[in-house]
Amino acid sequence: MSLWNSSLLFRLSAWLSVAITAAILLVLVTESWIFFKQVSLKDFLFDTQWTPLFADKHFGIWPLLAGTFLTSLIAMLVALPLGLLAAVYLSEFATQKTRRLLKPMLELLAGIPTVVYGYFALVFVTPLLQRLVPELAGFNALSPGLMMGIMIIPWVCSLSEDALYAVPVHLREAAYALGARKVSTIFRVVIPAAYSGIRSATMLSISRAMGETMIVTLAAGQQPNLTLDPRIPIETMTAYIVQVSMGDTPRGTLEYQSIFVVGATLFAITFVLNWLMHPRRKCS
Amino acid sequence: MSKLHTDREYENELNDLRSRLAMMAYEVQKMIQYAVLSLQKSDTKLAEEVILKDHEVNRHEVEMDDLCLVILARRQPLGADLRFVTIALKMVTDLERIGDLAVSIANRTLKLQKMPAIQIPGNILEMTHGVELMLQLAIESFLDADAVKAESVLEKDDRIDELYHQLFRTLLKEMARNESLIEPLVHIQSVAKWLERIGDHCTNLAELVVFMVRGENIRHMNHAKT
Amino acid sequence: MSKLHTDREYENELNDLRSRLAMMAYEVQKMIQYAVLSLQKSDTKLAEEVILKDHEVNRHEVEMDDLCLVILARRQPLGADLRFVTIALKMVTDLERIGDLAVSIANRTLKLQKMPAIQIPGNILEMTHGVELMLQLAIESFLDADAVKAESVLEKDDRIDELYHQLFRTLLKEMARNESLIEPLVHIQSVAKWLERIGDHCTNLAELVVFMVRGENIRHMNHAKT
Amino acid sequence: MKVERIFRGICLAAIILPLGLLLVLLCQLLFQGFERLTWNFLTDFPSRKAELAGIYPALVGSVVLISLSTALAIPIGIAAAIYLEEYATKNFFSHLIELNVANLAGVPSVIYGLLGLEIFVRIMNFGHSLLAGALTMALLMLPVMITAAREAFKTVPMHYREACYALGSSQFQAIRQVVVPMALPGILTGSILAISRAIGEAAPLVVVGAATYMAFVPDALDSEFTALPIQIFNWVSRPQKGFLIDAAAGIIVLVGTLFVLNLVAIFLRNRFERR
Amino acid sequence: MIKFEVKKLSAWYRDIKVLDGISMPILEQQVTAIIGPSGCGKSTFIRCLNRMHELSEGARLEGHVLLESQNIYAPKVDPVLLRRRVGMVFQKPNPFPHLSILDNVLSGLRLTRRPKNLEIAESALRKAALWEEVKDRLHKPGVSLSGGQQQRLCIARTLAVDPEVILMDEPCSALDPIATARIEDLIHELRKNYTIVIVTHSMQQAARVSNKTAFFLGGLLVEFSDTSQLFTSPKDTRTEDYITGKFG
Amino acid sequence: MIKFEVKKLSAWYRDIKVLDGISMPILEQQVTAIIGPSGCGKSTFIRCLNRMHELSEGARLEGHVLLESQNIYAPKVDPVLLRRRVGMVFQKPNPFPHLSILDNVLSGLRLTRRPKNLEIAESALRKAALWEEVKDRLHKPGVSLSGGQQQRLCIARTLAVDPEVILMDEPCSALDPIATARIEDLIHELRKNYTIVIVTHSMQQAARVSNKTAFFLGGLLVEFSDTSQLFTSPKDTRTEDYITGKFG
Ligand SMILES: Nc1ncnc2c1ncn2[C@@H]1O[C@H](COP(=O)(O)OP(=O)(O)OP(=O)(O)O)[C@@H](O)[C@H]1O
Ligand SMILES: Nc1ncnc2c1ncn2[C@@H]1O[C@H](COP(=O)(O)OP(=O)(O)OP(=O)(O)O)[C@@H](O)[C@H]1O
Ligand SMILES: [Mg+2]
Ligand SMILES: [Mg+2]
Ligand SMILES: O=P([O-])([O-])[O-]
Repeated sequence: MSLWNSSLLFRLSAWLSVAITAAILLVLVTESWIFFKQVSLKDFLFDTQWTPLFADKHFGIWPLLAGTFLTSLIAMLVALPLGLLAAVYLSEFATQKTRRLLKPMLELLAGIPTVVYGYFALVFVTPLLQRLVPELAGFNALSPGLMMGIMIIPWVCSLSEDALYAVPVHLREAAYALGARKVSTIFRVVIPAAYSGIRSATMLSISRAMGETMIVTLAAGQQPNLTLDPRIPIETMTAYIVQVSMGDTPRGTLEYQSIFVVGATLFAITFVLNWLMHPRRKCS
Repeated sequence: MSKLHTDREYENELNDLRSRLAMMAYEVQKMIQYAVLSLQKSDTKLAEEVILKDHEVNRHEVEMDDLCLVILARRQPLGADLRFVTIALKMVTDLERIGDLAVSIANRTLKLQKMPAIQIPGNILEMTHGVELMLQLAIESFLDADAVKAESVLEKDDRIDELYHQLFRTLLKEMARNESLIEPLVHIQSVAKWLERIGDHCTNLAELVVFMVRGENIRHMNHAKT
Repeated sequence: MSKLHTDREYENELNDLRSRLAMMAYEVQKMIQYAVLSLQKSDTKLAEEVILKDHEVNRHEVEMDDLCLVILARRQPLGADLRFVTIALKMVTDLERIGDLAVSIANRTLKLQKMPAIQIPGNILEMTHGVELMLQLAIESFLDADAVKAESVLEKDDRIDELYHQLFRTLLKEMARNESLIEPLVHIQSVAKWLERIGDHCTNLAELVVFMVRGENIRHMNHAKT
Repeated sequence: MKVERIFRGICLAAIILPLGLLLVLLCQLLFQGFERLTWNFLTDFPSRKAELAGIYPALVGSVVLISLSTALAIPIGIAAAIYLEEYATKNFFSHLIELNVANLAGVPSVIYGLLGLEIFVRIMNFGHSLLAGALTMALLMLPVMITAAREAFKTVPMHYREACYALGSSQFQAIRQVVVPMALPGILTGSILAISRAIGEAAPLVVVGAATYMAFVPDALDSEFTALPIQIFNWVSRPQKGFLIDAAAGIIVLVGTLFVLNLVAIFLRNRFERR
Repeated sequence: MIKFEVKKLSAWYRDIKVLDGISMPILEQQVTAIIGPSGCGKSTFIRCLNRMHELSEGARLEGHVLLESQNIYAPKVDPVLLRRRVGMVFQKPNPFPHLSILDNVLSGLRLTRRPKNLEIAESALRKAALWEEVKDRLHKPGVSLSGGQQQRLCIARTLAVDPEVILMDEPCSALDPIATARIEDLIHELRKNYTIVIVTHSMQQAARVSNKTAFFLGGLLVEFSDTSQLFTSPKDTRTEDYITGKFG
Repeated sequence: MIKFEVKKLSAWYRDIKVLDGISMPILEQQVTAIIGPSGCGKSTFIRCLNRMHELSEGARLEGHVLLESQNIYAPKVDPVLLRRRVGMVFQKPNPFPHLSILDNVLSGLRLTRRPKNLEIAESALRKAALWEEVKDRLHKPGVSLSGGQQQRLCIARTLAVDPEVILMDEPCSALDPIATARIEDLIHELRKNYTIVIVTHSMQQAARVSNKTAFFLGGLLVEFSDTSQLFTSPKDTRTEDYITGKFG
């Protein structure tokens, strides 16, 4: 009782999260340190090939970055517009009844594991796309990118809808009372008022797309190509980590260290995105 | 109007004001009665009693004014309540004046003591009864919020005026007949004048009651005073 | 008190009430002056003018009462404003009574017309000037919210009472001397009585002003009326 | 007026399109996997022959794994949320923790895998065990849990706490008897969502070293383990068509479980939603 | 001059009738106050005057509302254009949080894509008695003002679209006495150029600001008279009971 | 009888001084009203009386508050126990939404683990003039009541822990005139057994319910006198200006 009352346990629990971050940083930094003892930073940043599993080892990060970037870009091109428009529909046009029906459905979709989306991408979407895009390889960036987009729509939609719906009714009424039409009210009042929420939703989605693993592992190929062509196989950072982990590589090998370096790079990028997502609180 | 105020303290305050007004009216009525009786019976002790009583009525007036002011400040009355409180403010003035007039009459008793005794004319007594009744009716109409009763007071005032003018004539004649009686008769004339004024004040009261009940002002509609 | 009300319409309403009271007082003052002048000069036309003027004063009274009621209902005044409005309610009663008394005086002018001419005693004129001044001061003290000036009114009333009692004695003697003059002299006595009453009403006004300014009630403190 | 109708149409399309697409995909999946969905599929061990393979060890692994990590993450998550929302005074440190939790929630799950691999598998020497997997999952769930619980506490308006204090209760009594009960629906919903996310996660487990082929059921904390998403991943990765059908069937089981869980969460939220 | 003529107006939310056959005129350049207990339909009534009622779910209505002899519920009337003639101010001051003071004032023109300039803003702010207080910080956010200033900003915003009628739904109930007094004083000013309808919880406020007062009870119009009459000598005993505080 | 004796009380939020040397007594079994413009420190003042002030961040305070001659800020005083003697009712009715009417009334005892029973609840509800209205639905949720009833429920909840003093922070400002009248009537009843301190925006309300009124301005106590005196003849011109509506 007195232990609880002193709030010590509560405090320890909260500090645990800091410990986790510290641990992540520590692990990534120390393992990368070992890696960079053997591979120069120059090679890492300026080499254009990533072939740690071949005999001729190259450790240029760019192919993995490009792969990650490409799939995320495709995903965002799909998810952002559709997700936002869907959010606008739910919060501004749908009746209460429709809203109460559709919103949970979207949330159900958000709960589907990514392996499942990977399965869809590989088994259904790629064959379908191959009919439309003749030169599409069996493994490619387009199909997982699109699937990732579909996967992220519910996130974008749900988060932005929360933000839109949270805009108080009285602001909309104020606009109507000034003689505004519905569309201008949406674009000039509701969306601007929900702007910070929508921005957070966007950042979160990008960060999810970049960190997404299973879809790309299954459907994008695991071939690190430095390309922006969505038709040919590529490999993302996440997929590389999984690929190496699958083969039981012992600690100390360069392959083993390399996944931590890739992890560190990924962590750094998502960290920046997260930082952008949470604007300094003091302003508001 | 049978409904009570949701705020019972407010209800109590208004009732307090109402019953104090009734009490004041009752005291003033007694003052008139005793003042005239003292005159009739040359009873100086009774007259002095009336004069003392006036202090009480004066105190009442000040207290009631304060009470009305506090009610106005605290309750911000509206509608009938507002009319009631403002009317109360005005009624106490009239009642206090009636008290003063009774004192004036009682003072005449004391003055007449040192003069040749004269018969109090019947008209004085009739006027006294008349104004007592008017006061009674005015207060009753106030307590019952009865505009019809209040209007009956207005009619009665004409008779008082008539009695006064009759008496004035008679008194003038008597003065001419017996000049040693001039001073006491002038005093009697004053008493009559005051009774007539008491009648006027009762008329005022009644008019206020009509306003309170109906919300319409009937003052100066068809009465030209004095 | 130099600060204005944030709600300027309220400010205007209070100013309206204030200036109407001043106007009413001014009219009443003129009525007294003319009534005595008509008596002095046996000028029936002037007397009739006074009588007509009274309707205006009566209308004023009713209107002012309504205005006060509306201000009370709409503004729920507090503090000095509340005292001002309730005082206004009471002041109009006094002013209206003064008007009535002036009418009574004017009526005597008409009655005396048909009687043996008599000299208007100097005391009447002095009393008239006295009460006119008192009224003037009372209203000024009201407009300036000047309690000291108001208190100066209270002192003046004693002189009026004194003049009245002097006159009363004189008149009685004269009546005894010349019985054909009894009736006109009784009328003159009434006029004096009314002037004395006007003085009393002015005292009332002044007392009300003191209350308005200081928030303390001084009525019936050391004055026993009539 | 016309503009409004067109815009409304576009918005509606934006919601119908992805929903419809997924519906089609799910139907195809159901169609593909339905034939393998027998009782034996649930109780059999994996096999080299696609027609004989089952998901028993994966199912058991998932259940044990999730139970363990839930048991760790949820109390700690709620406790941390209570600290942040109720006890912490606004200063540099509490701000640091807040930012940190928010950032952790956005860290990709593979990174947790790397963390688990280094800390639990290597340094603590738990090996590729159930315990290492469960601990890793718990770490992954923790920020999600903290965020959800914090949101739930935030919905309890300040004035209820003040009401408690004014009635003479201590802070702990107020939290225990008013704040937590009022936030409970939110916490519950948040927990279920965190759990269902964990159920579907494959990447960190792969990195921590979950087995892709298990012929036995994990019987101790230090035994090897696998989980349903790993099993599915494994089957999908295989070239033989038959295993795709197994994967489809596995997905039906996984997604079915998640739907049920989510429906419960949605039901809970709708039931307690105040507005 | 009659501005609005309301005829047998009834209104429903789903199947609950909240206004029952209201008929009353609203005079031009006058302040008409609507008073009555909570839930008596005051807000619904004024929302029928600029067709905001129909924005609520399940809202329905019968009867006529004539604005300068033209039925605002006639099929050819565009509610959006109507609302530019009949502005509205709400209970809670609600300046747009993402806009500066200046942009808030001009927001009505922005929203309706009409030309806007600083003169319009200044004149609206002057009319709303706010110019002096904000002229040096027009580019600060609108929500940085105090509650009373925000409400005057909302009034300025309404004035900027140049309406003929201003509806106010309890515009002071979130404000303190000082801010309230300022708004009331402003209403007296505005009355000279606009027709104003104000809903208020406070009978005292209705008494202070309005020329005409309507007392609603359970969706019925119980009494509609001159304000000074209604508060000093109401005709209906239900009104009398309400204004004297006899709520049973 | 003096219940509270406040001596040179100053209060800060971080480095902003919001109360400046307040000294005043609060008499037993009387209603003391605190009035003043927004932000003058009214709420802060009463929150100092039951040590709720110190719960705010950056809150600090100097001076003494004696409750029956004992300094409530003495180190040995447990604020939790103090608050059982000095109850508080808030601006927005806030019954606990997860509890029934009955449990709401008893929530103070539940929270502090003290014995509770139906009699206590009934007596508290009776004192709060709510029993007749809720006795048939004690197990319905507290939030199913109307706003005014909810506020009386909150008062009942406070009464159930048997306090000596009840602090009320604008208890009627979220209520309509009818609900307000009921609460005010209740305050008159409660005055007989409790010491009440009420903060209110409405001078009229202060005038109606209180025996003593304190007028605050910018953290200073400008005037403290009998209510009827303060509202009919205040001593300080700042008070006069405030109550007559001269806000500059
Ligand atoms: N959007 C809505 N949907 C359903 N019913 C509603 C809605 N808005 C109001 N009502 C109901 O209609 C009735 C009248 O509401 P209205 O808001 O007009 O009352 P009001 O007089 O403005 O009350 P208040 O003083 O509380 O604002 C109430 O019983 C209310 O519960
Ligand atoms: N928690 C807080 N942190 C910082 N400043 C505060 C806090 N609470 C109040 N203040 C400031 O302290 C001053 C006094 O506040 P307080 O709430 O006591 O005023 P009030 O008189 O109750 O006003 P109102 O009538 O608006 O409730 C105000 O200037 C306010 O901005
Ligand atoms: Mg409303
Ligand atoms: Mg406050
Ligand atoms: O007070 P009066 O008798 O002169 O009306």
